[in-house]
Amino acid sequence: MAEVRLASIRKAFGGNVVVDGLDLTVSDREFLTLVGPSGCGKSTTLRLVSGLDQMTSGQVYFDDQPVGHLPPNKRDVAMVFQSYALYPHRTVAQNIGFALRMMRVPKPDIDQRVHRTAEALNISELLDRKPRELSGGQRQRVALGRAIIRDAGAYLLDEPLSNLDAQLRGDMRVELKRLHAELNRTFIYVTHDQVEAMTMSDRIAVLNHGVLQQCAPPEQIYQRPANTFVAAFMGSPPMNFFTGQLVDSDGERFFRGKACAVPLTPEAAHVAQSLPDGEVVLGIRPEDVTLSNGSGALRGKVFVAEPLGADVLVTVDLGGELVKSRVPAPFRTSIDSTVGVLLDPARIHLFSAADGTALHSPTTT
Amino acid sequence: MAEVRLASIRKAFGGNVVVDGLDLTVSDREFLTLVGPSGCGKSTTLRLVSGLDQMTSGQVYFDDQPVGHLPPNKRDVAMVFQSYALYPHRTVAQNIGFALRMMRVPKPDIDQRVHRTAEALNISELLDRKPRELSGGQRQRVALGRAIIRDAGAYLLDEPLSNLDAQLRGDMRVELKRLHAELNRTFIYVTHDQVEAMTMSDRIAVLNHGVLQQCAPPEQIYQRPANTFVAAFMGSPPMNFFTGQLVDSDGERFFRGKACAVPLTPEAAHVAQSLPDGEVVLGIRPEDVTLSNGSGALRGKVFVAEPLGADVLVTVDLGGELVKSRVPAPFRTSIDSTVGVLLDPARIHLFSAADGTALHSPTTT
Amino acid sequence: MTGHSPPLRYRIRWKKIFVTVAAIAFAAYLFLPFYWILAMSFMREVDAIAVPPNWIPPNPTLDNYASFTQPDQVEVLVGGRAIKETPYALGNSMVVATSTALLNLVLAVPAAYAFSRLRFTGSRFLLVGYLVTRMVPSVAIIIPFYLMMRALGLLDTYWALILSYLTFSLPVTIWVLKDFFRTVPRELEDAARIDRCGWLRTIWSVFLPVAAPGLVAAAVFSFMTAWNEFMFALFMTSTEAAKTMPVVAANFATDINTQFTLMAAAGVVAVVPPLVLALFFQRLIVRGMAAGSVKG
Amino acid sequence: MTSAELSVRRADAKRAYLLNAPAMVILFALVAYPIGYSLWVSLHQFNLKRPKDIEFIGLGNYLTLWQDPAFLQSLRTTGLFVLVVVSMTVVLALSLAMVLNESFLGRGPLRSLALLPWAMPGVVNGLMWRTIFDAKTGALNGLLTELGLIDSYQAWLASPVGAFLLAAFAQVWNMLPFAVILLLAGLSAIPSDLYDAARVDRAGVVQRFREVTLPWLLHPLLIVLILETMNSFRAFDTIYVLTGGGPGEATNIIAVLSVRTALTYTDFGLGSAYAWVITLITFVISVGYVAALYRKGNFEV
Amino acid sequence: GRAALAGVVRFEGWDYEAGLVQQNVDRFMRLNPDVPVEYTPITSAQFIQKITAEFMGGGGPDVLYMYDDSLAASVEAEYLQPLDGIAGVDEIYQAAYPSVAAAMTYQGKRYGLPYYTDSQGLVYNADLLRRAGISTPPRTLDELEAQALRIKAAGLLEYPIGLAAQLSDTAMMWIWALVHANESDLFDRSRPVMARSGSAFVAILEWLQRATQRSRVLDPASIQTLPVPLDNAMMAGRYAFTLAPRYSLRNYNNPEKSTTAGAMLLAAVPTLDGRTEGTASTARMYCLSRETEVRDKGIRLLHYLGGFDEHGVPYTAKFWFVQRGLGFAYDSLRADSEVDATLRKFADPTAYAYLAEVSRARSILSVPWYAEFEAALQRAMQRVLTGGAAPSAAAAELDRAAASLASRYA
Ligand SMILES: Nc1ncnc2c1ncn2[C@@H]1O[C@H](COP(=O)(O)OP(=O)(O)OP(=O)(O)O)[C@@H](O)[C@H]1O
Ligand SMILES: Nc1ncnc2c1ncn2[C@@H]1O[C@H](COP(=O)(O)OP(=O)(O)OP(=O)(O)O)[C@@H](O)[C@H]1O
Ligand SMILES: [Mg+2]
Ligand SMILES: [Mg+2]
Repeated sequence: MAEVRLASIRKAFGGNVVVDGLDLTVSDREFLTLVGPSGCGKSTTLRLVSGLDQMTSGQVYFDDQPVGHLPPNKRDVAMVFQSYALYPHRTVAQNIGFALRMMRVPKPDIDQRVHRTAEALNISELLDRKPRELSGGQRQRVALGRAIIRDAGAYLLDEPLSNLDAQLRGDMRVELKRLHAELNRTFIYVTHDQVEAMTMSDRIAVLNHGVLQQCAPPEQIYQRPANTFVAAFMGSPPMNFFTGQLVDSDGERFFRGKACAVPLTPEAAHVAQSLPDGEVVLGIRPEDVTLSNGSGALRGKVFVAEPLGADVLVTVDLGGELVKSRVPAPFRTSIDSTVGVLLDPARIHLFSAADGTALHSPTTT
Repeated sequence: MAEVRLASIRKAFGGNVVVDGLDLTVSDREFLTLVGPSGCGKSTTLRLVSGLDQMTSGQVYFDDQPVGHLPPNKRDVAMVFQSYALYPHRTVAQNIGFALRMMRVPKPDIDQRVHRTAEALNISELLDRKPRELSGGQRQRVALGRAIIRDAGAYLLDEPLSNLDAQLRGDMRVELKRLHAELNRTFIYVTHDQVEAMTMSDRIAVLNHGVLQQCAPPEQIYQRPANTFVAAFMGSPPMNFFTGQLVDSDGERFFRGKACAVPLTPEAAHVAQSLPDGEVVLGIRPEDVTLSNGSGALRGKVFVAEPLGADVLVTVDLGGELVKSRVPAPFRTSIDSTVGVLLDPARIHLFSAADGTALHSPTTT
Repeated sequence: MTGHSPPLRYRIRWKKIFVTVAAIAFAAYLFLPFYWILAMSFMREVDAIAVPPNWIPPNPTLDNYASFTQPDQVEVLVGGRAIKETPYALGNSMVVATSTALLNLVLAVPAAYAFSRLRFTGSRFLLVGYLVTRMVPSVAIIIPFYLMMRALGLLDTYWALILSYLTFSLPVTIWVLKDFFRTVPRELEDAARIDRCGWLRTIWSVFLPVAAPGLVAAAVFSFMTAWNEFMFALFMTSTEAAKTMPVVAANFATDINTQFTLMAAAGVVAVVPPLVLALFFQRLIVRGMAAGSVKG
Repeated sequence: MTSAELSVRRADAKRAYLLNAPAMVILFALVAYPIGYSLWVSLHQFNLKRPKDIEFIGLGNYLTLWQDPAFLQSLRTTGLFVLVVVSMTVVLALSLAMVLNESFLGRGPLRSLALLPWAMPGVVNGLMWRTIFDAKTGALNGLLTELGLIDSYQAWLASPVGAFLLAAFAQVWNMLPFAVILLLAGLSAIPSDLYDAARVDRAGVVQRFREVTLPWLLHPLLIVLILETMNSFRAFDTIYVLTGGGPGEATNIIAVLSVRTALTYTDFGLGSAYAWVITLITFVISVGYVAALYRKGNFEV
Repeated sequence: GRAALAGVVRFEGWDYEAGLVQQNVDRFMRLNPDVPVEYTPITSAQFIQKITAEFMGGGGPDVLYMYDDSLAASVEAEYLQPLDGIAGVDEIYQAAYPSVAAAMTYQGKRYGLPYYTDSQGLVYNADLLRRAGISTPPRTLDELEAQALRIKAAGLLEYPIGLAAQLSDTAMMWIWALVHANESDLFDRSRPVMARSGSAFVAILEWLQRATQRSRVLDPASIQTLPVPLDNAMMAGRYAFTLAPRYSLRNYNNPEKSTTAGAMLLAAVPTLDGRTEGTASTARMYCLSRETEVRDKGIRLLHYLGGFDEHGVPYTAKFWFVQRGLGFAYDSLRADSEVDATLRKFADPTAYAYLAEVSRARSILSVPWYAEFEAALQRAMQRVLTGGAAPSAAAAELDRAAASLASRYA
């Protein structure tokens, strides 16, 4: 099986609309990642695709066949539950091999596949334990193992790595990518980890309040966000935003905000020409904000500096507006001292102040 | 209450030693973060501190009073469970206010504090729901709310933000730091998120297989890891390691590995003098590996390039050994093309090949 | 798209159909026998024994019920005394059954908690010991029990009944509760202890609500055991002071004459109070009680 | 085990016995004497009609039983009766409980209705079934005739097989609620996400039942089995009113024999011996259940 | 709680018409203000069991009801005391029907005063007989079978004859009636004589088996029929013949309860030869407990209940007959006009009186193992009716059972 198409699916719990007219096609063999703020409807969407919940309206197609009427066990999907849902009475090995047993795979085959899976997940020594004797991360890996051992048409993974340490998560990422390449199946993946989303996906779909905001390949999501929501959501720390006007001065087109003025590049200026005057939102990512005293630098006070290991995240107070800048570690300037802040004009985004849709994104170099 | 001291605590499940002679003092008002690979004993340590589990041996002191014999409800700790453990029959509001009710706080007070807490956690609209009607991240926030609403001597937080999106997690981090500052109490925090660990902690304790590896302030952990385990564990992507010999050549002391040779800085050389000849491990972080064709560059082939948003993680094959380099986006070199790799000699770490303990770390600038 | 996949809204919900059909079948199975009694209770005796049977009372009458409220006006009917006793008996049954159920819970909850949460030597022995006391048929113990109650001066009081029903139901209640307590996630208790609940508070505020289905099952069990027990009630009581409904109902069926319609009315009267109670309490049996509370 | 764990263990044991103390005191205080008395009586020749002839005869009563063909016959009948009743009860109760665990219109009333048979005093229950099965004026005959399933009224209880099955049927109807309520409570404790997981793991209805439902229900099922066995071994009321043990020996189960012997013939010695045989058999069967379920795995008492 | 007040007469009986009993007892207390009586009714099916428990616990009643067939056992269990020598008892025993007097006597001692008595008779539905063209009831068993066959042939009923033959604690009085009617017996001074060759008992069993198995006029469902369902079937017109106590006619002919009211008539019990006559009766009595502490007051109550008042009228016996039609033990009451008027409402006085005269108490009542024997008898009858045993074999087996019981209690 292959293409998964969601056609205007909608799910409401009582009066509470949780997924709102979602149209999304996940093509065959694609690795699609669903991201969005907590409670935006990601898990619900997966449950609708798997058939565990019934849509209020809309239809799900697998390879152009409507499957709305099929129960989950007829849909040929594998799923990792956000809450794990391990069988408490069964050992880890039995949990992992459960689906195979249901499909009447011969016992020796099951054993062998369980061992292989457990090895990939680094839980081989735990095979005889019961779930309640496992740590959080170990449980999560069992839940993951239960899905990836199967040969399903589509894999639905709901935050399968959230409780793992960075290293293990890196390993698992590689493992999942390998699996995806090997199986050549459709994956729908939910995560809160931007690195995961960026590194693993063919495309990322950003949801907010059950509404699809943008669905595009990772670089595009990052570099050409469709609106302020996506721009703010993707990227950690998030993009800096300033509200202001576009003004002309000295024949150059400027963005003028409360605390800053930024000249527009010709491309941006070109886009800006066609706009009515009025408010716009300027966005710029922290890594495009440098601290220097060069020309065009704005003066601000260091508000807080957070070391992130390789980098330091410096928040500067530009007379009431805060701007974050990511600079390489170490950063030794003390709090409240004055620094110069440089917003790279080539890296600015412009958004409509009214509805937040993107007007201009920097050209990718 | 204040200082929490763990004296040689040890916990075994059957024959399986999970916490192994842990000595750790968390001083009053400190924010200590416990990190370590999945299954290393973090949650177990918290359970021992809270009194939910009984130590096999050792003692826990709160302000120099042994509390090993006290039940959890007498220890005055608040805790967020990795598995949430919400009261299923109570609403969100009742869950959050439960501890206050137990302490006979007057009802209006409870209501007010519940509302304040819910607001901070951004779950005000969910107060009347039951846990089963919440999304994963919402449940986690309820679990967090249940702990932070209390006024406890020590706060034990077990991965309280793992299921939240980056933005919310950022907000929560700030909220928790604010709370910590406001309450001025001891916090013991478990997380897998390095950013959290680095930005929030006064000190980080790294555990492996139940054994404490290092306990130090974040920068020190990052910049002067006590051994290869800590060096590898902290930092994402992890440090690059090369095994090799220290050799003299042209009067300079070199590190010579299978695929690379790196000159040592005078400080490193100084340390190296005192070492017997033999194997050492050289470590260098991806951000200290640059791609350039300058002098001293090693030749390698681009193996894979993973875009991370602001940066790209490039893995280069140095004739059999892989080295990761983090370079600013965009990275346009195609896979398999040859690049030059420069390991910054000033940024290398040296570890004993025998037991992994650190021999030399670069001076922090 | 092929034509034979039905559109969403006309999808056949086999499960729903199956459940509905099964529910109707079970309702019939449970209710029809009772319906016969119910119908009879509104008939005159001639109509009750007619061939073919009258499915619906042809001359509906409330006489059978009216006799309970106006026992003195019952002239020609049998069981005049039993009629008079019925209201008292209902009250006695209610008191005895309710107290039995409550006492059962009070005594069984701590014991069952110990079995489900604490590991101690002799637990199996004790558990089996409880059940063994229940395995001796009541015919063997009814006479000595009678002698004991007589010695204690408890004959013809509620206590004689409550105590004997306790011996019947307590072992079972402990077993039932023990099982349900095991299904309550331990993390919930942990959370409660962290939230500064002592042992009792933990049980009361967290444990029991989550184990509610089990509590309801246990309470209903002990209530019903007490409600319909006959032999002990007969032996231990003799007057309106403690006689329960089954004893009085049996009085409608003498060896010389049985007035079926009146007896049917008594049966209906005996069945209604527990049913009404059940209607209220069944809400506590909630599906997936602990859903959403723990992850793992 | 270390001393710390040992002391925890000891504290646990102390607490456990403390928690059990009220139940233990009440229970053992109330049943110790009656049980001891009846055991003692069963070792005596003890017939009230012979008050002067009461004497200790050891296992005499049990030997008498063992040599009594009526008893042995009754033992066989009882075995079959228990088998039929318990299996029918479990199957019906499980299905009903599963239906009641679904949500549908009218679930609340049906849940209450499921308790109805239980609330019916034994005498009323017995008489109710009598009037229904009656050969001359019974509702069953009336119904089947009107449905055209039979030509004329049948004497359902007059054939040994018919009487046996109908007695079992009436008994099942009466005992069903207990099993239903227990199993229903057991079902409701199953976390729903386990079903979700099993469904995406491609488990069909039957497999979900076998793999998720049954393992969770093992404990309630054990109680249901033990108690229903116990109850059907002593099913006296219904049988007594319905068939009186007949026709012939068809429904002459030990419970009827023991009540007759002890209370009608006032032969307490022999009657108590019957009761203790029942006790022993139920005990052995219960142990058998535990062992069988234990082998199913994942099961601790 | 139980009022253990000194001087109170504790009076217990099965719960038949407990309201009326109380009414009567209240009257007694009005007449005898110095004798307080506490009356407790007990469910009839468990009456013996409960008084057993009470006597065991030392708290038995002072005055109590007793079944004729439980008398011997109760005396053996030392619950009762003889009434011989009490003033007025001799007169009562003389006035009572001999069958009743015999039933209240055990091992030559008198233990009770009569409560009521009743005799078995043939009850038939004259309406059905008429429709089958029959005008007189059968005298012999063969006639009974023939008439039944005619009714059956007329398509009126499939099984014209019904009997109450279920295993239960209720005595199968009809078999005793058939045996007594043939001037035979099951016992000869408590020695079983059932298997004796040529005994009427075997012949009766043969007829029963023939009627069930061969001519199929006796309803096979009888083996699962209790007296009350039998009554219901009679009142529903589902049988033409049965053997029942005279008393049952009161209901059969009551239009409030019966669809066959007015058509139900009484006749003598058919016999093998049509010439012999007789039937069986039951008796219920009032007894005095052995341990009573209020003997004199208890005796006064006994006299009120079972004896004659100062006008020489058995007040309570008449009360029961008028109120509920319970058969009286005194022939003298027949002359009472009120009694006569009541009787005419449901039965023919001649047939009614005839049955009382010819009836005999069960000879076996004078053994303490009657209950056990009755169970064996019921079982034997079932085997005969179902064809499960040959009549002679059944009789022989019953004989053996009785002998072994006798030796066990010897
Ligand atoms: N009840 C138990 N019986 C046996 N082993 C257990 C039990 N509970 C935990 N363990 C083991 O103890 C080790 C430590 O568990 P712990 O929960 O402390 O890990 P953790 O550091 O919190 O891991 P994670 O990050 O995955 O949550 C794990 O290897 C786990 O398998
Ligand atoms: N049974 C329910 N009844 C009512 N509302 C529900 C129910 N289940 C989920 N919701 C609501 O639906 C919304 C979407 O839930 P969902 O679980 O899909 O979120 P999510 O995107 O997976 O979030 P998270 O990242 O926190 O897991 C949430 O606001 C949640 O509160
Ligand atoms: Mg979710
Ligand atoms: Mg953990």
